[in-house]
Amino acid sequence: MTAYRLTAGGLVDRSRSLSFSFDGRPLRGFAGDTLASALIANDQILVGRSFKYHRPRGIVSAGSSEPNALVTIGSGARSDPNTKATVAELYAGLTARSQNRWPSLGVDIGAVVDLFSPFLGAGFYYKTFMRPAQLWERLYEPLIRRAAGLGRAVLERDPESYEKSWAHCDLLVVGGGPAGLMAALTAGRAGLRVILADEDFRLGGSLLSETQPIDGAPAHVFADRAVAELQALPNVTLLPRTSVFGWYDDNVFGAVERVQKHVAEPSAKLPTERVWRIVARRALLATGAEERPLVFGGNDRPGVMMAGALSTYANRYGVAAGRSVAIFTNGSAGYCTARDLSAKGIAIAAIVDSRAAAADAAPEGVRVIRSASVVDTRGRLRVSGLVVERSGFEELVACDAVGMSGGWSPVIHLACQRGAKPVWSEALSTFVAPAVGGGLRVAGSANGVYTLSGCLGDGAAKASAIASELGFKPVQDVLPATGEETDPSFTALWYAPGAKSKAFVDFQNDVHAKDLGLALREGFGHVEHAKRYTTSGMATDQGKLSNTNAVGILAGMRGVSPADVGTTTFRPFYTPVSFGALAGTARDKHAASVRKSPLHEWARKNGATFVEAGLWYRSAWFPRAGEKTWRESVDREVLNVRANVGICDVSTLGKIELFGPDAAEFLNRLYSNAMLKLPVGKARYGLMLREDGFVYDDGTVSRLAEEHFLVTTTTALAGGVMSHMEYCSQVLWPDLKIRFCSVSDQWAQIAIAGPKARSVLQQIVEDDISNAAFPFLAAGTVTLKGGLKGRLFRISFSGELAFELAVPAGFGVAVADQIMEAGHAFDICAYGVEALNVLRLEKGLPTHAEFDGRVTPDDAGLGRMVSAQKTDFIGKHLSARYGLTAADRSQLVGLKPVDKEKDIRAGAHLLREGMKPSTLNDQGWVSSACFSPVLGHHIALAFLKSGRERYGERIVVWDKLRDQEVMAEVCDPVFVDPENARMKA
Amino acid sequence: MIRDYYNRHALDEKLRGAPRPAGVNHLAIGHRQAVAMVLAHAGEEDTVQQVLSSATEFTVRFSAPGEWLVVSESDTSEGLQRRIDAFCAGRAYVVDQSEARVLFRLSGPSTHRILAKGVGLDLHPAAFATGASANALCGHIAVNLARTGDDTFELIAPRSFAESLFDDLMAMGREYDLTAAFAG
Amino acid sequence: MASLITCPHCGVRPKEEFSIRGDASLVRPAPTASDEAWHDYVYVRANPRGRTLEHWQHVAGCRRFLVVERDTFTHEVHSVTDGAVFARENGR
Amino acid sequence: MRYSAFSIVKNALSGNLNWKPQWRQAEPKSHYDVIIVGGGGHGLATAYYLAKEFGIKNVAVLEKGYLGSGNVGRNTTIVRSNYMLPGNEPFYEFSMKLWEGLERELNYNVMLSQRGVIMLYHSDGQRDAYIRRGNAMWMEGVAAELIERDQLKKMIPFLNYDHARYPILGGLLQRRAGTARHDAVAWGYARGADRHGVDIIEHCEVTAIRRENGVVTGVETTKGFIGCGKLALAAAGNSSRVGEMADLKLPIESHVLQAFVTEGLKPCIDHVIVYGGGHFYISQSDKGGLVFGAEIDGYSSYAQRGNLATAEHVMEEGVTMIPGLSRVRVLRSWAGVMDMSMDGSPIIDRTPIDNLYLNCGWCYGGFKATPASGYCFAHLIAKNDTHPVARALRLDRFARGYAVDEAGAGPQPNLH
Repeated sequence: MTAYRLTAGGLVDRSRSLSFSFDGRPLRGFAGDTLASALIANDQILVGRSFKYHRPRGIVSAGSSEPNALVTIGSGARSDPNTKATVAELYAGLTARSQNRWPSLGVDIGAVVDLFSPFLGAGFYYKTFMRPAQLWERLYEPLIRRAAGLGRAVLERDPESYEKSWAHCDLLVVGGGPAGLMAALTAGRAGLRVILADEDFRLGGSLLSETQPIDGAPAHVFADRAVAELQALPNVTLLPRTSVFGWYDDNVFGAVERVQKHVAEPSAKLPTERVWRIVARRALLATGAEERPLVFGGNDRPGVMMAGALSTYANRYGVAAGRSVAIFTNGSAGYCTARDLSAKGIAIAAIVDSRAAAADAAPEGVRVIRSASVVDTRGRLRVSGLVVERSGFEELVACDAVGMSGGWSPVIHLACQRGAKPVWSEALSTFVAPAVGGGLRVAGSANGVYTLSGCLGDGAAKASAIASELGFKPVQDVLPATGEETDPSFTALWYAPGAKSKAFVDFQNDVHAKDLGLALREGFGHVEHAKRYTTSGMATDQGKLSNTNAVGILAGMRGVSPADVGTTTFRPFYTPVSFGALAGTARDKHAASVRKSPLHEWARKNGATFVEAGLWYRSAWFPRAGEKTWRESVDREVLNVRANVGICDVSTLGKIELFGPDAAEFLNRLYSNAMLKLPVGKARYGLMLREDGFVYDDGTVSRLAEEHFLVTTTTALAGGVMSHMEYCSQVLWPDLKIRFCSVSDQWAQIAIAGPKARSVLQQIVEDDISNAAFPFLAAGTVTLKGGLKGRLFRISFSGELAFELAVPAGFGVAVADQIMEAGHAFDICAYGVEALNVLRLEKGLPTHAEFDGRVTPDDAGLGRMVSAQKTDFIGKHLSARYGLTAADRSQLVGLKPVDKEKDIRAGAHLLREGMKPSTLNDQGWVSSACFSPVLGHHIALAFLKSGRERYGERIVVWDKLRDQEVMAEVCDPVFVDPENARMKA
Repeated sequence: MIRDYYNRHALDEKLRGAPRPAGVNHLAIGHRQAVAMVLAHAGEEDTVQQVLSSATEFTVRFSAPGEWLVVSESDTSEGLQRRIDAFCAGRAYVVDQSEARVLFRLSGPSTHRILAKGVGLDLHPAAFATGASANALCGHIAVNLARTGDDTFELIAPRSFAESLFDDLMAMGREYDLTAAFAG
Repeated sequence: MASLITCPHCGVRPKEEFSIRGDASLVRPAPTASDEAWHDYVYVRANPRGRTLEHWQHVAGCRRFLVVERDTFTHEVHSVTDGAVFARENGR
Repeated sequence: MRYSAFSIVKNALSGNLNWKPQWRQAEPKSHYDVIIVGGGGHGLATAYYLAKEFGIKNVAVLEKGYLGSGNVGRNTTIVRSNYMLPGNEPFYEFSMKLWEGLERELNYNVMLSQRGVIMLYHSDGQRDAYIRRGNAMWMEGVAAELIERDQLKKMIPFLNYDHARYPILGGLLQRRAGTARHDAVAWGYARGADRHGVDIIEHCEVTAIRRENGVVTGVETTKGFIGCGKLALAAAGNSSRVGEMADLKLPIESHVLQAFVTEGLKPCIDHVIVYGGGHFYISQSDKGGLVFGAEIDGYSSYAQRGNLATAEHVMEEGVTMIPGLSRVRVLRSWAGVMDMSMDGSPIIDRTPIDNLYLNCGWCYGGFKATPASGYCFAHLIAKNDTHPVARALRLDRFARGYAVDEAGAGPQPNLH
């Protein structure tokens, strides 16, 4: 038995002792403990150091509002910094370390900062560290950064997995305390699809530390029975260890389930955490209420805790936080704790009550000091006494723990996450949830109902009303019987008068009452300004304990009601959620889906190196034995295509089939060039503009029959063009009689290019594909030897005699193999997108590197593709604007290095010879560049101001980023076969 | 003569090796089925829907207004196309998608929970009953989803995404020991 | 909305199934319309704080462009109509 | 009161009771030479420079909420001048230079931290585009560095070099870029403007713009009518609504952009890192929280809150770029309303209405632009002449065909 464990009682399993460690010290606790309860049992109330002043801090609460007890759990890549000990479930082998201290928790050098605290008030850093300027970044800022922060993130790869799941329900109940359990029971019995989520590992909420019986049995027994009944209902899903962190539009909730955070050896089959997206027709917040700390001098001394937490530790965990406990209260809750502890045999040193009179009963023999204030505390690493002031007299009350109770704040965060502000209730002396419409209701203590019977009844009533609303028939049931209760009350006390030392409002961020005074003095009295200036409420607990007190103190100082001060904005996340959980499985290689071409295996077999292209992996080049660099492979592939023949996988291009009597008219409006009279059996290069007149995409249009077309898009814009066409057909021209669908996945498409392309292809195609029978830009169906039907297009992206053969996807590999075999005698090679890029560059054909969204057809030398005859097409009208037609626009040109040994690289800018670099003197930029194996030197495409007038001019290719300047000659962008003789051969 | 060419399945690589016995929760991959997209002519949407839904030779999956995916496990793609043509009699365009789509059949008591990890639709039988079908997102991939029984669903996905979807489904099913094989 | 859209063809669907194109109240001018009309169509937006019409495409579903009538401040959805139906009803 | 280490010590010794408000709570006068609508970073900076640089001191800043309640207090604090287009780069570099002197200029430590902004590239095409951008920066005299993969690994070892879906090949680094403490920028300019006599009037919402004979003469507000010689709008997020009061329709849509902060951590990320495989950006605040964000939510919105799907996507990108973030917990998300313009670039210009001046369309880029925006807007208002670095940012650029489209995405605001 550990020092502070009570000999009996509590809901921990005393038969299961668990070993764990804290700062290397081996300790033991029980199954059912939190790390915090186990630490307290081991006399380890001191758990951390504060953020700014490095003051020693102890466990304050027994739940997710904990500001101080942040520890790092686990080690190496499995470290979880900033974990609240108060919610961390104890497991065998858990290792925890304290944070923000050096060299140790007991002796922290950083605490020297506390001595200078008069100089370090709110916002001090805005007023200094300005001189000398260079010292800010070299000295001051690193010092501030190092002193601040809490736990250490290791930034190593996380070995565990995460996932997400959707859930749909009629009613989501948030919180499994008395109101939540009753609501879930009521709704579950009525047949609603219910989800009950609670952040605790055990459902029951306050029932687990409640001493009052229900239906004659201990409250936790009632909770267990309720849970058992709910578990048996097929329409109810229970989600313990699940924090609902956000309320989003349309009554969608985000929740995170800690599936395996409490397990010593996690299963590989399960995620460590799972994010639920819960679509709820109705939701009920039964999130309880948070006890407020009191703001008094020295209130941050370890051992000073929430009174309710003391009760919870004693009743639920069988742990005494101290041997002699003093209570400082402004209401009946403090007395309740005194009775709880007293019943467990824990001595009560005194009850200090800020009120003059109260009907609350103190345990027998306990001294009550009324109309009193605590002005300071004694002790260093643990409280040893309270300095109590009453009527001008001070006395020291010796104790080793303090329970403070400052009243109650309903937990209404979720209800306020969508813009509605909390409403001040004078009667309850707190902010309550705003009315937010039918989707979300509030029940129990979260609704300001503080008695046990009230919570049970409110939960049942709210669920019953929701059931009726949704058309279910609620089962009328007698409410469980509770004992006699008095309504708990308190008298707001925002700031205990007479503080002799710092009275903290926000423990973690070290904001004390004087900081708020300073903020107000400097004009930061608005609640948002005060928060931002002092950082109150901005710590990892988001001010769960501190915010209401801060508002009350500001109100007091400003002489207004807390209603006039208002609150800061409640935002997700209610409690912090890991990146991992929110990212789920979409990480690393799974960050985006993968698309694979039907020819992927063919390319792999042929040794392809793959490159990411959007979602696709495309074959980039096909290295052969002896080739040491990618350039060697690419040069070989290019030369072979120009000399012999090559084949390339072009399946990733978007392919869309269109049908209908208006298909031609539709395409005519879609493309800038004319499409209406495209003959059947012919393909045409097409250019698509955006409505603002700039180039959107290019591709081919083939007319397969009078009312049947096939268009291709670039790989990158396959999805975009499809959407664009859908927009045009559905929204702009809904009366055109057309239908279309993507056939991108249906076809494997193979380009066969090179002077020997026809010879190779003719070996496998039944049909006559001679130049006469199948001329340049022919398109049609062919039959392969073997009977397979395919589509053949005589189009070229390389400038060579070329075909594109499409076959049903599953046959792609077989056909590609067949072509390779047939081409063997003709020295065929496979080529990838790198060679494709060189081939098109040598032909001066623009691609995405050129079409960057700011280029007009004329800029790219494609002015002839903008029809002057057509009355309308997308982009026509705005193409005519001055800025798009101005003579000084940058135009596509070719560049050749004057010194043929020099290389030109994409991204370089252009300068006139002898001109100084400046934005004004900038003449353009290089969009694409490569080594041309045919020409034996580098070539480039560039956009140059009035470029087409400047062929022959020498220009500086300026690449300051890589410290390179090359002299180049401006030339026509077509470097190879400008007459297109090869393509049409 | 087409038999001279090997028709490669998009998941050949993934499912290579000896088939393992199917578990309680199982993912069967359709090996050969004919799929066609049927696009009704303007104004003929209702008629086409009626004739398609009266057919028993194939199953019809809703894709979009006036657009359906038609699936047959017995027909060849040409056969299916002829059959639909016969039904629709010039009221619809039929586009062969047999090579463009991969069919995933998920069965077992945990299918609902497995799918909920990727699909935002409410899969409760009251909301998505047997026989219902729709295009939807599964993880990051758009699929056609159909409920074919209390505990069986079919997903039809674009061929190029098949490996990715397969990986996703297997990860979603890991908790429930999901097994996978080509359909028998 | 920002979480769910009720597609008239596919039912209630999460936001990520949609891609948002923008203002649906704009009408594409006639080819012969003035420069100003074209400028306004392509570049100018009413951008109300309150009810607005917006094109959402159900890309992962039926691929229809939907006209979503929505409040830009409360995110409440008032109606969802098929884009072609909307266009025809509004005489486009 | 001048701020210094000395002033801190002196005040501490007197119990910190003698500090004065950093700006006065002014009540509106009946008439000002210039009224600025919007008490955010841009409006306050405009007021400051009008008073300090251009000698116009009879100025009021009207703010409908609390000072700095708009985007200056809800961004990811990044400051940089790494733009590509000649219409943008000189402007943002002008801003960068003002940032570099801002602490002394304002006697207020806005905690400018020039820790370097690095934008990662993941493909050859993206590298080439960044090289183009880097060289465009150099053209303007702005230092940029191309960091290749090996060097990057040494510099930022925790990036996902081995398992990223889109391989991390390198990055474009601007060392002078970094972060600044956002709220302090608003407060510093407010204090500076106040010291030069500007009236800052909070909780004063403009409800109408009064015009006489087509000329703006003042504004109706929740605190009554206030007359003015010139009216300057700096209400990004709500530009369309304010513009509508003068029958101006703008090339703008309001969109919501989310940002996030994690729990406080000991220093671990020393740069601002931008993921090129998506649009994720992250840095660590001096308090230790990792501050990050990504794309806008996509629909037009005036609600300062975001949706979960986008938030999840942001996390996916984050973990993909830095796998070690997986166990770091995200503390809070918030959202700002962006003026998304039709080309992704801002507008600083006169309007067709006499005496009405416009500053809007800041998209994602407003915070870094704060000093230059204020300076150039003040220049325009004072001299009726566009500042040279803001010449490309005119309102009529769309009609003339001179969009400044850094992303090349065309006139669809949610794509910029």
